[in-house]
Amino acid sequence: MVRLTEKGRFGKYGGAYVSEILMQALLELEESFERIYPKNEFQEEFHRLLRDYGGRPTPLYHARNLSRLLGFKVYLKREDLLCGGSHKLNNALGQALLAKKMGKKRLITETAAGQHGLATVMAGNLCGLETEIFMGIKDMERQAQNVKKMILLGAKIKPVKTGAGVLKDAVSETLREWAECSRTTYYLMGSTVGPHPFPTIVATFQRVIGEEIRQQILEKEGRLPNAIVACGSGGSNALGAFKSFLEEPTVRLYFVEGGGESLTAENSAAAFRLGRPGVLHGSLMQIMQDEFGQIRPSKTRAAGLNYPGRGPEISYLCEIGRVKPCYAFDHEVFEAVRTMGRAEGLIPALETAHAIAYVLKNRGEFRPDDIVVINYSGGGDKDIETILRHFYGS
Amino acid sequence: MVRLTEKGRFGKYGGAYVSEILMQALLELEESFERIYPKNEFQEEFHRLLRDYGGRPTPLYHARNLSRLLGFKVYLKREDLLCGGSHKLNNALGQALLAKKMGKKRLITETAAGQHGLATVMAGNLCGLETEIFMGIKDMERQAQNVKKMILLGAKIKPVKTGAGVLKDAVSETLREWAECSRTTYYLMGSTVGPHPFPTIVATFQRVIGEEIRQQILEKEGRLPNAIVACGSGGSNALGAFKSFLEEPTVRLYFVEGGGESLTAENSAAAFRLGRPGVLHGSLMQIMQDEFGQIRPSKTRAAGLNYPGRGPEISYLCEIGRVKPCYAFDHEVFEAVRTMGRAEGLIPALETAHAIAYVLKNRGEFRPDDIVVINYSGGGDKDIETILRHFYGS
Amino acid sequence: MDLEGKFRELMERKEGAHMAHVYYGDPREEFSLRLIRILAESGADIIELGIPFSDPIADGPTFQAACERALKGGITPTKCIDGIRRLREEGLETPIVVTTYFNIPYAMGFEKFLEEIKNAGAHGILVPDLPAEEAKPFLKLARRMGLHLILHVAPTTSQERLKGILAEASGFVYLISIEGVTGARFKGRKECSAMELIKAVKAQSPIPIMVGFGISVREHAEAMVSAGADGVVVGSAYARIYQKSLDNPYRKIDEIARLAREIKLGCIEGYRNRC
Amino acid sequence: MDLEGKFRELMERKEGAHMAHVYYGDPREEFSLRLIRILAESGADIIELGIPFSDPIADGPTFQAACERALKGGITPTKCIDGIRRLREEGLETPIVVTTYFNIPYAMGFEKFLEEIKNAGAHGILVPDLPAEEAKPFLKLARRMGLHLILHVAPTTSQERLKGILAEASGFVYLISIEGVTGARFKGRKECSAMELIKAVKAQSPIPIMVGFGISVREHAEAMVSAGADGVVVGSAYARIYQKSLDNPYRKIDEIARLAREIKLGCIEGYRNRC
Ligand SMILES: Cc1ncc(COP(=O)(O)O)c(C=O)c1O
Ligand SMILES: Cc1ncc(COP(=O)(O)O)c(C=O)c1O
Repeated sequence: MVRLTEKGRFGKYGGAYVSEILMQALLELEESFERIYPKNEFQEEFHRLLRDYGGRPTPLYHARNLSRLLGFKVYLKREDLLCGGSHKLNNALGQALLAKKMGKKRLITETAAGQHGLATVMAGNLCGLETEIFMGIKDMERQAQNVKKMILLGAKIKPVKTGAGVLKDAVSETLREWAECSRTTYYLMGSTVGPHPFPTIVATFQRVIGEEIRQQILEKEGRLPNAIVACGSGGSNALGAFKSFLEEPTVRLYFVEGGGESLTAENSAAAFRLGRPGVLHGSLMQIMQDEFGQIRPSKTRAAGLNYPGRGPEISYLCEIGRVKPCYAFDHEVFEAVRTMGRAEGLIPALETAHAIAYVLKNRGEFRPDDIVVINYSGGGDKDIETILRHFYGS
Repeated sequence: MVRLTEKGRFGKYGGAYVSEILMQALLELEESFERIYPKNEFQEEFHRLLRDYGGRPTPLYHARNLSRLLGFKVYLKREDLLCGGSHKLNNALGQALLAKKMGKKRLITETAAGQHGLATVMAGNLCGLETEIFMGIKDMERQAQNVKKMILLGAKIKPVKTGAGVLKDAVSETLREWAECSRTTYYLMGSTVGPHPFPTIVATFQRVIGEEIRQQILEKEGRLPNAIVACGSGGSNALGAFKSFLEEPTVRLYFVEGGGESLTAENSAAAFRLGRPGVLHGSLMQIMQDEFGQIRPSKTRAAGLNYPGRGPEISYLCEIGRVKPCYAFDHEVFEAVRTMGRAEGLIPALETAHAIAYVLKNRGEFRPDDIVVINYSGGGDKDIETILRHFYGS
Repeated sequence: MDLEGKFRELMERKEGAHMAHVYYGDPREEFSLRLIRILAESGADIIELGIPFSDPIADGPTFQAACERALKGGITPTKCIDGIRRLREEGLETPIVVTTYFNIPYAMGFEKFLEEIKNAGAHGILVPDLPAEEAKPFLKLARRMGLHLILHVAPTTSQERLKGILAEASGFVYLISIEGVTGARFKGRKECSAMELIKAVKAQSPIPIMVGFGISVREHAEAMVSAGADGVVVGSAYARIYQKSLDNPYRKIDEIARLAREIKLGCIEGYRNRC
Repeated sequence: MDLEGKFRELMERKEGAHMAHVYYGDPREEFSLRLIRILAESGADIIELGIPFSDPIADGPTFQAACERALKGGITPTKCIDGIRRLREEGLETPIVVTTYFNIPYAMGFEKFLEEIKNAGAHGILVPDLPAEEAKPFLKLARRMGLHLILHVAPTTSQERLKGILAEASGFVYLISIEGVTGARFKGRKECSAMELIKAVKAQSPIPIMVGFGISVREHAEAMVSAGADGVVVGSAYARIYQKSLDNPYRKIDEIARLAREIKLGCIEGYRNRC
């Protein structure tokens, strides 16, 4: 009976703090994942879809104009070119296939930027599974385009009005829903958060990012990069990029969270700066909370970073100093969008722009002969209205 | 002096019917293209960008759910996964690089769906060239999102109010502008239309699509496909897909144009059905026109197909029977969008959906053991508002 | 009186137990204090005193709203614990079980938290997001301090885990009657699975069984207790009454008292009808 | 009188030629007929009669609008050709050059089109989107039919092509003065390139040179003719006058006549000032 607990720990972080109702579903999931994932049949189908449907491998692009601007060599790992426009599909495809093999009939999940919800519907349709997406009403407004796309693809959207109407509340609501239907329904967790085994499953499906980076940079440069920079909240794109380099002491790893407007309690999503360990949504992790343990709402213009918790594995890696937690402020992020657009013709997602903003601001941390890989987690299509309103008014 | 004319002909089609002012620019362009394109330096840079920036090769995806629905094997050539969301970047990158090597300082072009304009700004920024985009005001409304993206990337947008405010008028206006500045400015033609050498240049840069299809289908199936289906107006994505198969008599080639609401003069863009040979925008080609030779405005919900002319090469290939000209009606196209979304989780561009709609409607033309490749020229992000308004009202 | 004493007393009286669940501080502390006293007077044998949490993932809309109101009103875990102390000072003898999500005791330090509630006068603690596996490190601690750390079982709990949970259970076992969240209503089929689960637990352990989630009327209570449960938990049903009159929830006290008496009657009748 | 005769006559009179360009049918046929007669009376030596086209890519906003209006009014190439016939029937002797974009004659069949305009009384044809290379198949045809197919040269024309064009040119050569479209206004630097081009053409060929694009006032005409041009083309400048009064363009006839006389004066003075 302790098996699960031991496996799902990263240092003190992790675990499975959920209602008794869900324990069986989690154990079933753990068992199924361990049994199904290594199978040839699964691997083949998964990799066929990643390649032919998703567009993997995604390129590792030497951004020459940006490099010139910065004074060192910058590569972008182009997850924006993955089908759906972000890294989210890696995970959604993997889990949807898993759900299908487990005999589930329906996927539920929550989404903030809409990217994960979209990826889930896409994967669900591919696998012939119904999909229902929980989304905070505030996020629905901010990501209206993605909401519409999900509807068109046949997903049911459940607006979540509780709390602040953002991701945190949507996760809670999905967990509640799952408690009602876990026998037939698969909760397709969108990031490396939630109770064990989700953080492990999601990281496993995202690991492909870093595996490709490693191979590609060796091909292009004959050596490992000096740094990898990724944005994140739950940490899935960052862990995906980092995992192949954890044992490489020469590769510095930077995790950039949403600084929001300023580093004050109500205006930020910088959980590593403003939070401390705690339990939310089934997992012990770094969380923004008040002195009594009440969860604090996060705030950032990037819907996908607007979560008060950092997943257990990234919490652990930051605690032990393997990963450096950093942040970028909203206004720096918008400027980074513009800089990237002018330099490279690319409009990054607001989440992704955090990683870019950090590098732009802290270029002094890197040396002229450094090779820096920015995990370009997604494209800015979903944020285009927000971005333009920022620059040109409404 | 006849060199140009001979080279720029496809049967009777093609040529360079432009103001004397532009002849020198066209000759310079032809000479530069022939000199620069084959160079190793150019090829390397071009292919590096196509691969690392663009995301080539794009996958050839076996759409199993769609295949099941249709009763034969369907592959999608995933140009929607190319950076920018459509095949347009292949051409824009190639020509922008060419412009840079020619010493030009500025790119101008016209755009309808916005995809080509976007691709041009992206390529322009990459190459350090200014960009100015001419766009019909009606198209600007329909493709508001792409307009904003181009502005954000730093392009100047010139709204074209003349005529019907659509692509045809924007092309005219760009030609006029070019007459003023052809010494310093490169006209980056967006499709296989316009005076020689544009149709040849654009087709050359798009040829990569078919080269990849050929290699990929041989890898996957060990044989050539029975049919390739592509949508088009100017014909660039279609020619790109077709060129590697022109000499393969067993490969049927289908070109699907915009049927519009119905096949009546004012409600369609089906130039092969409703037009006849004529000269517009510098080239002799299939054109919608009245009995006196006045150009008829085309009409279709797909901005990218809303052009009354078919490029000279596709005009020729249809005339000699190598390519079968087909069409799909607007309402069939919207249904095809939905079908594709439900079956494969993909929302195609309205242009692309024409090819899908044709196959859905005419499935009887294909046999159970046929392999059909649909050139999936672009994603539906740019059309999402139009699509949703169609299905759910505003 | 402690939990063991209470269950012994009720057994002697041939009654099922009625545990009333209240989120403390909703909408104001004074009301909660009054509510708890009234419930205790009107047939609640145990008080489940909920410390509001910002993200109550096991609660339905009614209790979510209750938590939100209470937190907006400025409630804190410390004030809740003070509330227990006040209830005791004012003479309340009914056993109290504190319910809260894990992050609240975790934030204070679990041991300190247990100390505090114990000192204030609570008899047990119930953490909806602390399944047996995660509870393990705390079970001994609670026992040593003389507090019951209540474990849950649910219709989804496997035979194997049921055995493990019952081996560790203390005070009573909280039997989640349905798959869902608090405040749900029974639907025909789901009731069955609760009945079966009661039988399974009874067959393996002498520990008292309290059935919660979705119990809102006398008939539910009767059905559960007659099926072998030692009692039922009613919570959202009470909140649903006073939340209709939030500006003056006191107006609903009588109605709540009536429901409490009804539930208690169900618990008594259920016991009588046991076969 | 044909074109050769006209240029001979003007040379004898030591005058530059004034070709007035009108899009026929804008805003109505009757007005165009009147306009042409007035222009001819007021100093236009040649009439460039434009057949409106839906997509006039070499024309600026003024002539674009003119084409659009004329087409909306129902003008067709056939009606334009009938217009030439009517002008001749009514006694107009001024040489007429038909201007139209290539698709118009192509749609009718180029040979048939030439026949028609020839029979109606035109002396030449000018196709802005038919450069020398594409004109090749039609040059002989036109010559055989006794019509001049007018070729263009521009500031961008290379030495090599200039030679080729002049070798084929017939009637006169249309010298595009600036890089741009019709209706543009001169800017300092660009004028220079026209002057140089005039010199280059003059050095290679005795063919008359008509300078067009952007000529709108007497000084332009004077400058061009004094630089060696045999005349100038004015078009948009006339349309710009009557388009301010489209409901009754006749009100502008006097103003147009005045400008035409001014231009003609410029052509005369320019000739005198030749060095
Ligand atoms: C483009 C993009 N990047 C990053 C994130 C953050 O998620 P994670 O921390 O799981 O990578 C999101 C979440 O929606 C996203 O859409
Ligand atoms: C997605 C897409 N497909 C097809 C087309 C049609 O262009 P072409 O005929 O040049 O392929 C366009 C034009 O904008 C487009 O955006």
